[in-house]
Amino acid sequence: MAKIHVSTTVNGEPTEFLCEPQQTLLDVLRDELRLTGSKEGCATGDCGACSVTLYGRLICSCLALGAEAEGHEIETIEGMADGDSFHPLQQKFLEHAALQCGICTPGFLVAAKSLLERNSDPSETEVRYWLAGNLCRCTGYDKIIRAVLECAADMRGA
Amino acid sequence: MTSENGELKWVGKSPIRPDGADKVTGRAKFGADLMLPGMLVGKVLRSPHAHAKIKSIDTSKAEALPGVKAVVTSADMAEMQPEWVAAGEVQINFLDLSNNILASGKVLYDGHAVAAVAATNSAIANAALELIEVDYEVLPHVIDVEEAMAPDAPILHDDMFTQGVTPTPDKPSNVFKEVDIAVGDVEAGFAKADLIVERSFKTAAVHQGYIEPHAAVASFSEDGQAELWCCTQGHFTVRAYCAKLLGMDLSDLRVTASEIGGGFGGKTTVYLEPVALLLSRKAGRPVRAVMTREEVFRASGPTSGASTWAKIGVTKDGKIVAGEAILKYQAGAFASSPIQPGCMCAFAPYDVENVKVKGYDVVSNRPKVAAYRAPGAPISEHAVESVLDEIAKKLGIDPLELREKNAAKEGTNAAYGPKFGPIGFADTLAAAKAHPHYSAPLGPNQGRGVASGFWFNIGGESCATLNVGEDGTLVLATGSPDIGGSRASMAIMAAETLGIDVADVRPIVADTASLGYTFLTGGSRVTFATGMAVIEASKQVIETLRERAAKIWDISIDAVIWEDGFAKPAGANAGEFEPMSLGEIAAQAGKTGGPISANSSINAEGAGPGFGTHICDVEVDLETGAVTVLRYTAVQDCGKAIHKAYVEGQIQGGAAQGIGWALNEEYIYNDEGRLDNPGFLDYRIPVASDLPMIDTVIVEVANPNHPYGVRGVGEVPIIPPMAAVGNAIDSAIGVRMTDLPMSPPKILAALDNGS
Amino acid sequence: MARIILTSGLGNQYAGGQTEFEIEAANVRRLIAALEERFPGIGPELEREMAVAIDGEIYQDPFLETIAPESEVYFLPRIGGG
Amino acid sequence: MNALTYESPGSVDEAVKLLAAAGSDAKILAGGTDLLVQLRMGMIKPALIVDVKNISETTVIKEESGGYRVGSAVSGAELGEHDGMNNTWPGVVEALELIGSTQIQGRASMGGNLCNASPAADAVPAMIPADAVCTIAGPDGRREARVEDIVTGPGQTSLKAGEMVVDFYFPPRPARSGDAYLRFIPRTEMDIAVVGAGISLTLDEAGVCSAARVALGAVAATQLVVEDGAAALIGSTLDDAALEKLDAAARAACRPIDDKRGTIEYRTKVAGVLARRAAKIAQQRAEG
Repeated sequence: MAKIHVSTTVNGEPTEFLCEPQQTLLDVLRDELRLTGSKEGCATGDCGACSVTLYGRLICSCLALGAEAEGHEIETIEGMADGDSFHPLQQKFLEHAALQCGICTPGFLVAAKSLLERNSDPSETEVRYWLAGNLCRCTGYDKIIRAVLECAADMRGA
Repeated sequence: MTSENGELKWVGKSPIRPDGADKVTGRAKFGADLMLPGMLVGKVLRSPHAHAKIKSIDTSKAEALPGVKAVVTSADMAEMQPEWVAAGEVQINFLDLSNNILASGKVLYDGHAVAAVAATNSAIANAALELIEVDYEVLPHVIDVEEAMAPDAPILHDDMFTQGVTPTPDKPSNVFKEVDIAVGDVEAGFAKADLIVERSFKTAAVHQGYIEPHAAVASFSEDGQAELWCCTQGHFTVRAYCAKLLGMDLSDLRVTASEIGGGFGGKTTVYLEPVALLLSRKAGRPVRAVMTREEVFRASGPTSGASTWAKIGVTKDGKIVAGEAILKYQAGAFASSPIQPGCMCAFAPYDVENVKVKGYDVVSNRPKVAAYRAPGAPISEHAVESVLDEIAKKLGIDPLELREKNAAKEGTNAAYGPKFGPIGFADTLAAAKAHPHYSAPLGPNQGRGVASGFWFNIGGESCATLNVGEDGTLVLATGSPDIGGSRASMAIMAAETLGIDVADVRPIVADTASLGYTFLTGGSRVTFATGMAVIEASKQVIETLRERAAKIWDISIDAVIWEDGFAKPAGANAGEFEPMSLGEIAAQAGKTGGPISANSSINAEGAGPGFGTHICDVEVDLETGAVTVLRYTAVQDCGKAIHKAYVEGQIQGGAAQGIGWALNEEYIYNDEGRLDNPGFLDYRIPVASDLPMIDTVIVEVANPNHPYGVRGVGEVPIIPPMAAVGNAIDSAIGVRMTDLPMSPPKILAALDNGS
Repeated sequence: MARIILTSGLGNQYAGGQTEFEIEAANVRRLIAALEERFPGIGPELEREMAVAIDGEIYQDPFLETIAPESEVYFLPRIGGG
Repeated sequence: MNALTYESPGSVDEAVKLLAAAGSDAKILAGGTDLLVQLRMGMIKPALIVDVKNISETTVIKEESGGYRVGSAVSGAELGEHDGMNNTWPGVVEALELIGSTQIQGRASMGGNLCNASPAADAVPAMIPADAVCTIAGPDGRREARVEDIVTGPGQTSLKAGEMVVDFYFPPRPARSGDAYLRFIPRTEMDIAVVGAGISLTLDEAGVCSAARVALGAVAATQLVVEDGAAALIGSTLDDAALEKLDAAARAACRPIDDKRGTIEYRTKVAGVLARRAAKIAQQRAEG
């Protein structure tokens, strides 16, 4: 099994790695790059815990091959805070207690960020549908949805 | 404990959780996130059959594969005797536990672990699994609980003779035990009834559905000591079970609870942990084992599916005169389901003189059940709350008023026997009735349902250590894994008791070598029981701080009071010295007797029972049977909310799980007895777009046994939703759904049949 | 004499169907010993599986809890949770 | 252990060469949302994966003769952002956008949805009423085929070894036309269709239906074209009687199975319901 050499950009940093052809992007992030903030909840694209953006699109990193990252940009939860300050969504999630166990939180944050970049004024329904691929078993979603809506409002006002 | 004017400074507020930053940045280390040098990948071979004899297992080819470092089967485990230990309501028999970890002699369900390998990478581990040759003799299987009880059913265990019947039968059966609860005389009670309603129900087996699959990393050293990291609700429980299964001393096994990605009861037992240890011992290297989602569904505990029947008699003014129920719970492949609490909870919210409940604990070819939020209670209370709804309709009484007429109060003999202390059930009913939701108008094909729920809540053994740093900040160690923000609650209670800033308390979860035994995180016990240990340790620290201040001031300790985070001279010495802060005293600790710390070890008794009442609005699509939950309100007596936002979150999460149980979640088995939906695609937990906001109303009737009045919170909210949703559907379309989940095909069929 | 109430299952199995007794015992340990004397075999089962409620207060690990002469003592299955 | 190779060719010709050389051991990777699950589950063990997302033909949308040519690997998210396709064939766009979550939308493609050949594919029963035609490239050159002729059974297509779908052509929409796709799932998101219904229709100036195409998904081994359903609509103003005939025709066409996602009875009944509802939406769109 010859490994594939991949040159990519992860959270703004030029990054190279070797991966096996069948290795998913999630496996590469976690096992090769040691970025364990992206979680494996299902490995079938049904839970969203491994959400990242690849070429600017929100995807499940369990459903992409590591090799596909060649020449593209990847953004993960580890790149969300700006130096020592939280992204407004991270701050809002903390203030709103929008997490309990926290396993789904990185995926929700990455997905919510992707939403607000496209739609600065989403309705509750739009937020719920955009995040429908991110499963949370602890919160009943209430506080997560509120945190995203309030963050959007704050960011619009800012 | 409170400030001078008696107001609470931190309790009831919602400060940002101390572990929050790591959780929103991806830094938090969950079960599968730990990596050790030289670590191997552990994987488990599982049975493709629902029921089969293992004639032989040949692991030689797998062992010969380059990169494979260890292969284990049940032969590698310590020999177990049938020994029962109490483990909450789902008892554990070590022989069964051992056989569930790695099958011995027979496989009893699709997904039952048979062997495991450790290899240098996952591709080699997978290849090794394929090289293990297991010769099975497939046996007839049984999945459904009623079919498992039939006289001609395939028998899972030749040595299972139904307990709880006299004389003990001489023929083996799949009924592990029968349970009876009886108060008063139900026949006499029914004779006094003006109206009797009875109905049968079926509820599906449902999984806890935590998003983090089970994971364990084990590292054995040559001298027989081992370390284990895993996502668990109770690392002391893990230590106890693993040490027993591997024949180790407790002191040789150090278990660290990683961050845990949800549990809901499902991470109160062991699956991979002993396997990872066995593999590491054999391979001489660290081993990490992580379940796939498919393995989680096939082989970790769901809760029981059940067949239930409830019969209630009332007078025409709505007083319940008798209640009877028959409950048949799936235990999974090994004995012991939550049938006991199911029986005890069925009529518990109500003041009923005559109650009779019969329960059956039944094995079948399904994974062994594990605890799930208020184990057993949602199933039995669903039956009772649904029948009560029918009674309210038939009598023309408002369903909340019917409940108010019969609600248990302080001094009521609970349907399971003893008297209730102060409880807040009636308060939840009154709050629900007064809520604007209850009187909001409904549109066409919409309906509203209400239901209530009861859970005991528990206390138990907990330890806490509080270490005061020389700068006046504190580290608070407990042994309770934090699933839903409990570290925040612990810090709040310590800060409140000490009168200091909550940010000055850094709560951590200590490993099993660093703190005394602490029972697991479950049963809504942590804020109550571990909280009491924290308060106790805080009080001890206050005593020490007073003593040190007295030394510094050279006055008697009796002349020093602790108030709002300061030592103050009192009595004859009042005003003589400037008050000293905790930090000022801590800075001089070395001179006044050494470091300041306290350790509290308690067995907390006196948990306060919890009650909740939910209101649910639905709309039914008459042409497709689809149900939309339009509005949801959950009212609950929490005693005292320590961290308000996380209390609300517990209630919202429990309600959402109950709605999933009501509408779409189920284990689907095919004709071969294989699980047909072992993934989040077809095991349908609610997604964000399925739910409305879940409004919460926190009622606070203090539990007199806790310094701040805490009851448990987490269990109760999963109990009412199934009946609340069913009652709302009935209100919308005039059809009583008796078979859970109330999925669109069933609703459409029921509409078509007009039943 | 305290009033002692067993579950009907235990009553059927060990006490010929009887579930209520008047027994004098200073604490739970002595009460279980007294029951074991009357109904051999019941003691270990009570210790292993049962919590008690003394005057409405549930004790999951009962042992030395005191029982007053007029107390009402229920034996109940132990409860855990999720 | 199989030796898997990953290739990411820059042209259709290169891709076809790779596919032809590997024969049945090769799999095409577009969005990967089905392929990677199958790979992970061990359902397939290919020797070669050909990623077609570095080929411009398969990844762009362009206007052509008043219609649109959509690359087979264009993701749902990209299609959903394309004004031209949204205005012309909203039913097709909404069908592709119904597949999975936002995350799946970032990857899932019409080419993948078609070639995976699931009876429950969402995009296919919307493409069929739109009269979509796909370009197929293979060792023997290029050919065109109607979308409805591709799927031959669950997991099976009429594509020959070494062939790949390059793009789809959606013709210009006739005046006073509209299309719509509806599916039923137990939740609001994240499920596989239990039933899907796609309809495209044209109205005359009086509002009478002059042309219609009706397709159903998840109710047979392949997507169904319901001629009787179309006939029920043509000549009507989609009055209750016509819709009832459409409902009956849809039900009559169904040959579903019982499985974990739905029963025969349920699928049949809901097929009629969705056909009716989709027809009404298409009518509204046609009326502008």
